[in-house]
Amino acid sequence: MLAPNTSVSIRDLTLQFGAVQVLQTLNLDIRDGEFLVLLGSSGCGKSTLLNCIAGLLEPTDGQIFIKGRNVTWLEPSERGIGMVFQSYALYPQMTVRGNLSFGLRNARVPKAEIESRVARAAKVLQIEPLLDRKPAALSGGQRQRVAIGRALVRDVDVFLFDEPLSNLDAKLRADLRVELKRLHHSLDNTMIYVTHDQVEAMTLADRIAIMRNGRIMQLGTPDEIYNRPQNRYVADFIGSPSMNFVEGHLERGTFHGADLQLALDGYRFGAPQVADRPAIIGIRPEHVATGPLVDSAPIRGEVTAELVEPMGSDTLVWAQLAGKPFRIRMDGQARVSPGDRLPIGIDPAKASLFDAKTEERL
Amino acid sequence: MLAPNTSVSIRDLTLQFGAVQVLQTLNLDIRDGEFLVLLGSSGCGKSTLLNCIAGLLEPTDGQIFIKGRNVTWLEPSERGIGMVFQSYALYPQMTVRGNLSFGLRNARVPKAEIESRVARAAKVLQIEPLLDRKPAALSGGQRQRVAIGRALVRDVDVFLFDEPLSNLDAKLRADLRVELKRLHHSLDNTMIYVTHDQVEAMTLADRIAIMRNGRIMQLGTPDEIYNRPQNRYVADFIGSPSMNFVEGHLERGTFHGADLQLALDGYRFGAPQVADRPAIIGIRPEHVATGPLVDSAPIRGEVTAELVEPMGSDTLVWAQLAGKPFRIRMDGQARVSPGDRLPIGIDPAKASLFDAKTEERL
Amino acid sequence: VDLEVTHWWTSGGEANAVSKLADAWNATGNKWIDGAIAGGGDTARPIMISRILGGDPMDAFQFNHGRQAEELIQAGLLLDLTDVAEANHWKDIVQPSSLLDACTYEGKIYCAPINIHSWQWMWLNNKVYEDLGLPVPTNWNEFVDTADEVAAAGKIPLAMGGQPWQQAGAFNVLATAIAGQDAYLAVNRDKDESVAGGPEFAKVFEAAAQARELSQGSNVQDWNQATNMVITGDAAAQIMGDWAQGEFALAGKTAGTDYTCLPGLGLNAILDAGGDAFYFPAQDDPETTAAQKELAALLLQPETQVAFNAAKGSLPIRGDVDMGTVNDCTKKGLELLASGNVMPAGTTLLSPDTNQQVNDLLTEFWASDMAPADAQARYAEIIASAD
Amino acid sequence: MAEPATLGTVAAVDAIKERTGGVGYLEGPRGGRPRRVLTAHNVVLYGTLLVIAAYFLLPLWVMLVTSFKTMDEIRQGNIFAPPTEFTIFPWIKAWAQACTGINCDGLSRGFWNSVYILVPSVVVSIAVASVSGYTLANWRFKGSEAIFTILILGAFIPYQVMIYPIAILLGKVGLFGSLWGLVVVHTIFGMPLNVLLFRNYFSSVPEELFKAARVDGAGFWGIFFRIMLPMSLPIFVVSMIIQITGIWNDFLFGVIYTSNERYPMTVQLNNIVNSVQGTKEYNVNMAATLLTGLVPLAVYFASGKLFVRGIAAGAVKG
Amino acid sequence: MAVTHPAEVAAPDAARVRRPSRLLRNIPAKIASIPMVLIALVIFVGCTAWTVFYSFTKSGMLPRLQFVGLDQYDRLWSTPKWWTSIENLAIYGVLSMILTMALGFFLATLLDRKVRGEDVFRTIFLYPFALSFIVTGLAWQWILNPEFGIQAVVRSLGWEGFSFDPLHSRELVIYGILIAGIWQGTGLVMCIMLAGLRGIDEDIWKAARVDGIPTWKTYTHVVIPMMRPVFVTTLVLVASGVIKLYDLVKAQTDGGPGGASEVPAKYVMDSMFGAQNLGQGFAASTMMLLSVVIILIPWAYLEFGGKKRG
Ligand SMILES: Nc1ncnc2c1ncn2[C@@H]1O[C@H](COP(=O)(O)OP(=O)(O)OP(=O)(O)O)[C@@H](O)[C@H]1O
Ligand SMILES: Nc1ncnc2c1ncn2[C@@H]1O[C@H](COP(=O)(O)OP(=O)(O)OP(=O)(O)O)[C@@H](O)[C@H]1O
Ligand SMILES: [Mg+2]
Ligand SMILES: [Mg+2]
Repeated sequence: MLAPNTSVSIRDLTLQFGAVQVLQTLNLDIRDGEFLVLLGSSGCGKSTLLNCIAGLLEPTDGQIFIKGRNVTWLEPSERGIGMVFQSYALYPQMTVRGNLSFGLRNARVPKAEIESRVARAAKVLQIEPLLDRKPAALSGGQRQRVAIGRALVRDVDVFLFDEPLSNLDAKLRADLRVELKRLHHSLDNTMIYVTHDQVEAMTLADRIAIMRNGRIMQLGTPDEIYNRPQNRYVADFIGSPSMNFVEGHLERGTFHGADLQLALDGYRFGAPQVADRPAIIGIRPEHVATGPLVDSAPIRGEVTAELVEPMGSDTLVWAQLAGKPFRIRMDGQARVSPGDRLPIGIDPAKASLFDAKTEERL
Repeated sequence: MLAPNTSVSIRDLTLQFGAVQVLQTLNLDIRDGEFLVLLGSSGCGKSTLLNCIAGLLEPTDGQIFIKGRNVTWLEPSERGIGMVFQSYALYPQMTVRGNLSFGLRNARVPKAEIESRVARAAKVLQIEPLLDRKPAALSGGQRQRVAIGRALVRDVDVFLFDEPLSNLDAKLRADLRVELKRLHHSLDNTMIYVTHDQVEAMTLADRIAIMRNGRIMQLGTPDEIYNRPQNRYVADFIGSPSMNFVEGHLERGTFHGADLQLALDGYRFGAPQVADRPAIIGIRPEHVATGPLVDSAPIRGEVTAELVEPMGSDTLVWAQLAGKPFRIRMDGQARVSPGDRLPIGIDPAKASLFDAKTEERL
Repeated sequence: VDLEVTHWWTSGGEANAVSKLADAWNATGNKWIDGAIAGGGDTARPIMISRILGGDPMDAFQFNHGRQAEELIQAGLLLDLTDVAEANHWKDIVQPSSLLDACTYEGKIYCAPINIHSWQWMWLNNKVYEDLGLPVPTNWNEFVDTADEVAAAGKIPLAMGGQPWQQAGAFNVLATAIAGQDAYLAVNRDKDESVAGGPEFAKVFEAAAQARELSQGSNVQDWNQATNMVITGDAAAQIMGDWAQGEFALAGKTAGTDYTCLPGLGLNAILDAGGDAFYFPAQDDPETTAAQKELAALLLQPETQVAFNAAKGSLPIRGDVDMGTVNDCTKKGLELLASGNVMPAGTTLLSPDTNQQVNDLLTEFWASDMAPADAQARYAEIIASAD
Repeated sequence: MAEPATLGTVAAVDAIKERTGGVGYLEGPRGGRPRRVLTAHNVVLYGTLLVIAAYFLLPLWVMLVTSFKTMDEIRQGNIFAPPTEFTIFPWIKAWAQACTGINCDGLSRGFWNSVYILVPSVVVSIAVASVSGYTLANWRFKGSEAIFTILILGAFIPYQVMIYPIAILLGKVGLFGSLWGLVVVHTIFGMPLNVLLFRNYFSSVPEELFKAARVDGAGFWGIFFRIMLPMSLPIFVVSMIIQITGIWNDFLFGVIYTSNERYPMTVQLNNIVNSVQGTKEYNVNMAATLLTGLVPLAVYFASGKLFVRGIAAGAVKG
Repeated sequence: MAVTHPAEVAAPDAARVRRPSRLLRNIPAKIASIPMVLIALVIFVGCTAWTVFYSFTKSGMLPRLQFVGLDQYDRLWSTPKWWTSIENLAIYGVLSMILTMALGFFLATLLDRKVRGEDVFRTIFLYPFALSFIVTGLAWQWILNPEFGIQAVVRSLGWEGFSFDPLHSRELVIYGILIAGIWQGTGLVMCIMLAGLRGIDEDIWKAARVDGIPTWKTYTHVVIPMMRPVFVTTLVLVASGVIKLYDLVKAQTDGGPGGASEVPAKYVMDSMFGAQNLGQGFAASTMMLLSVVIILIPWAYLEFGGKKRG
């Protein structure tokens, strides 16, 4: 039995290419109407998983359910999914209208119905004036919209996106991201979205699944992923610049390590009791308090700025703590020069603590 | 006569491809040891300019000086420049060592000298263990390091970079960015760096030249560019999410427009006297005060949140002001839901004012 | 001295004959470098001409007797053999003299005739007729009358190769035999299109149409394959020049007993004296030039003539040699030659261009069901425009 | 690491696992679709391939079996049947005894002539074509596109048209009849296709590589030899295959632009096949044909894979 | 919009250097292209011009400057053999282009379906390309020979009435040549097509599958239109071979039976070397060239002239 509100369920999915195990008994349930982002570094198996869901790859083992139907052996077109590719994969010699309607014509949907669906999709995506152009005459963003439209007209339950925006430039990417989000709000379809861009993942997702080597490392809302990473990998992977890690050990609720003593009073442990052990504490650059806020931080210290990166809205300061780089993110107006001594403050409530061996969150 | 401390000077550079004017009587002086970033959207002529400096393209008109020498018609290898390309452009059939030494061998540098230079460059770039591998056996980041090394061994006056990091993934890009900055500090060479990534530009540059249609729109430090954009194009181009613009008109030192009345007391005018005229005011999303800070802002108002994008370290709120989208950047911990009414505050000292017609800064 | 000689004599009998020439030349202490090109004149000619034009000519080459070399002579590319001819009294010994005329251009002699070939022969396999209990036909008409019985026995009455020159040749033989020498010359020498379109030639075309019928089923290309059909008894007869005799000889057949030959198809016994000649491209090296002249002289020596012509089945170009133990057919030929029943060959009368057109027409006629009258009309047109 | 994969699953799965005794599967298909070897699809696919392969192999088969038959067997027999009396005499005859005119040494003489012609012709024609392609791709000059267009149009000119003028030209520069004259001719007629291949290939080499080499101070030849050449094995293989087969199979130029003692193997083949002495000796002809085709066939069989790769790199883009 | 200048922009009189002569730049490149330029201009253009020029003369065995205007062309177009030749070329050309392309593409798609033994099949389809037309012609002449070949074999199997003798039928002979031509040329076409198919973005296939397009329809509606450049390349390749068709005919039928399989290139050869009428041969080759140029120039312009980098 599947939970009633799941849209896509994946059970023990395994996939091997020859000797390479690309997906490893993977389980995942995606709720109806959810926007799920698969995030992970290159080669971790995101596209492979998406292709399995779409039916474009046959799994070695395991089952896939969409809307409660077992679709493991069904053809892609029978699964009620639509897919959008990184390279757009538009049919180059057909007009936009042709691209949108090709699948419908093939399914012998009546003419009038096709037209109304195309018109609706074109309206939603604001590509009405482009309907009679060929893809070659479109910009990247327009092409991607058409590719989305192709899934849209088919009235599918689940949208699958494989890095749909990564061929676009930064500005366009930001715009389309917002549009995608709007689209999701208005359509209420389930969307599964593959990316390796954190910003996309954080802004778009209802939940994010972080993948690594064909496994899911953490599944949770962006907030959970960002603020309560389940393990060191996720903590390190998410956030740019990435989290600062300080190695040390736990001793009766206090973390000792590299010039730093942190009483973990404010820290919410994942597990109820934590024995003394080697541990790693992680603190995000933007959670390091500087300037006037240092005074109100529970823990205080001082570091020397080594390199300053002004980024407009923020300033990134590279410092050193116990010989390891330590990053601090400050306000864009902050004026720091290399060599300056900086007082800093840390709030254990905003820090993460990991077991040094298993690298799991404590 | 050239100013004594200029490294590269460009005089009235013009370049046409057939009927297309790609560079338009462009002038630019780059100081010795400066890190200059050429920033602009795709197709604005950045690579073309860089190729002209390198001698890989012949200008239609104009002159180029490097270290006071007129190099306009010299071969690339005679200009004392080194160049690093987006696609790395490593010679695939040579080992890393071969790649590094190719230029030196061409210049018939003695064997011993070649070896010592290669060793030094490899050390600086930490690619010593890779020297005997072929490029195919390197990761993207390693390849790019080798590509930089190729310029390094040749002991050139000026480094030219054409989007060297844009083929790398976000994490690696951030790391290499920092390394590049360190390299610049330690070498003190002039570097000219093409990118269309703002973050790279802001973090790396001593000065940024913003290009558009073969012209330079503004040349200045990152701070100047970010905080005192010379025209609306630059203001819009820099910053992500981009600046909010409100149209209206100036009347005796007060800006009237769309629900907003802004006495410009705190605003530093570019020109001493500004006549009444149609104008546009621009305000960056992160300069919109929210929460407790609203009270201390000179101007206050209220908007309704439409869409909320949590981005981990910040939260982006899309609202509307006078029917136009209005973006506000808030703290990552901020909890806002679509539909919420948000009190906002604006400080004219952080705003930019543009003439509505010329779009130049006032 | 090494001399490179290019020719297209590559069938069994021909190659045998060439080796006689080579032996004779090698016996003089020189060396014969054989440059045979198979595939006939059309393959060999471009090679010869372009090599001469390119300035790297062979030392001697075989051409059909006739107007083919005229332009090379005009361009001064060929060696003047007049002195050799005079020294060896060619004028007196070459018979018929028309052969030497064909080598003569503006009073100078440019080629050495080597043999006389005549097209005017029909070859019949005696055994085929004996098996059917029929007498061997003595002329074309008898042959046609008995053809049905031959065909009924599953044999092809008339063997015919698929190449245009064979079909055109057979036609010309029919023309001389049926329309007579005068009409033939009127057409070929005087280019009289009224004769070509006239009633005599209408009969020729009728006969050709008959021959076409009788040759149905012979799917061979080369002339000697067709000859071989007669030799093996698959076919009863073939109209082919005297070079066919070389194949019979090589197969060990005896004239008179195994096969019968009918000059002029038994109707109008006459020979057309065409033949082959050797030309010598002009060379810079005086030593080579001397050797070329030596070879030219050698070709007309009686011993060479006998050895060569016996092997090739052709007739010698001088009347004063004794062919010795010649067979029945050669004897018939020699007699005709001696009695002056000789006429010039078509190739010496018509330009290659016209020959090609005639060949094209006749091969089409032969392979299609073109009506004789249509063919004749086109034939007359070609003759009218001949130069 | 504690089973991270279960982190995301809904409680329902755990419930199922409990109920089914630890196995989390629901009813219905699972894993990959079962595969059968003998599907209708496969039968049609392989059937078609085999039938077409038969059409392509038929001539080779006929030539092979015929070349091992005696003439008697050929006369009575079925050309497709394998030989009943296996004989290699036709091969011996074709190689060493068949006559052309008065020379009876078969193909053997022509073989070495062909090799002697082949090597310089292939080397020179590819050298010229590759440098030309490289120039057209990377060092454009005014009018280079026009030159290229002319070369491509040149591919359509029937050879016959040029035999005379080239003969005259070669005669004028004194190359006619020499090996080098023939090399020049092969270079000329190999140009269009090979230049097209090389140009397309070099154009697909990233331009940045070329720029990097220029910045590194490499000149025209430096870039060609040290950067481009080492990268262009696939296209060289294609070009070599095309040139080797073309030049080896050439008859017309070999016979026209050389003289007797250098006639290539194809001339000998033509002579053997076209000199009918008595009956056509089909077995010898077939053996001779196969012997002549051996070199290009071997080249193809040996490097077919590289050929396809090279074609992909050089021919596909317009 | 004012371009911002830094304060220290130097005086414009800073030593200007004039553009050096264009001729002197890239000398090695210019030297290296000499052979190509010579071949293009002297051989391809020069020789063609020479040929066209002499087609207006009455040249016989040797080129001769005796002008006869358009006589050679008049004669050409009133010669039945020439008409047969172009008719044959048209039939052969159109059919062989269609069939080699269709069969080549078909084979490529079969091989593209991830078949086992792809290498073996590919080699089988490609090997005829290694053989010369002479060999091809002889082999097929032998196979199509009614006395030994297919006809005889089928008859000996019991179908007495079976008749398949294209080489001795005036109507069918060109198709007999076509069989051999296709046999020889399809392999290369297949190779190019296969390369083209492999070059198509995987995602297009995936998109079509998601859209529920059947495989055959994906080929006809999506893949084939996408392969336009590949088709053009092969078409040019096949067409250039068709125009030059000579050796095959020469070896297989020598124009027979009765001139029914004549082709223009053979007409040229026969005129020049058989009839020793160069003028006529030149006129015929000029006509061949003219037709090629008319078809090709617009295409070459579109493919190569228009865009900058291949
Ligand atoms: N056809 C295949 N054969 C063998 N290995 C494959 C195949 N396709 C993918 N892989 C391997 O499977 C792994 C996962 O590939 P996949 O494309 O799913 O990665 P991804 O997460 O989408 O990466 P990216 O972000 O680069 O797209 C990779 O290591 C890849 O090398
Ligand atoms: N060889 C060429 N012929 C014609 N136009 C060209 C050529 N190269 C570049 N251009 C045009 O010149 C303009 C500037 O190109 P350039 O490559 O310098 O842009 P860019 O700023 O580097 O862009 P990107 O960020 O995409 O690299 C573009 O509009 C381009 O179309
Ligand atoms: Mg992927
Ligand atoms: Mg660029």
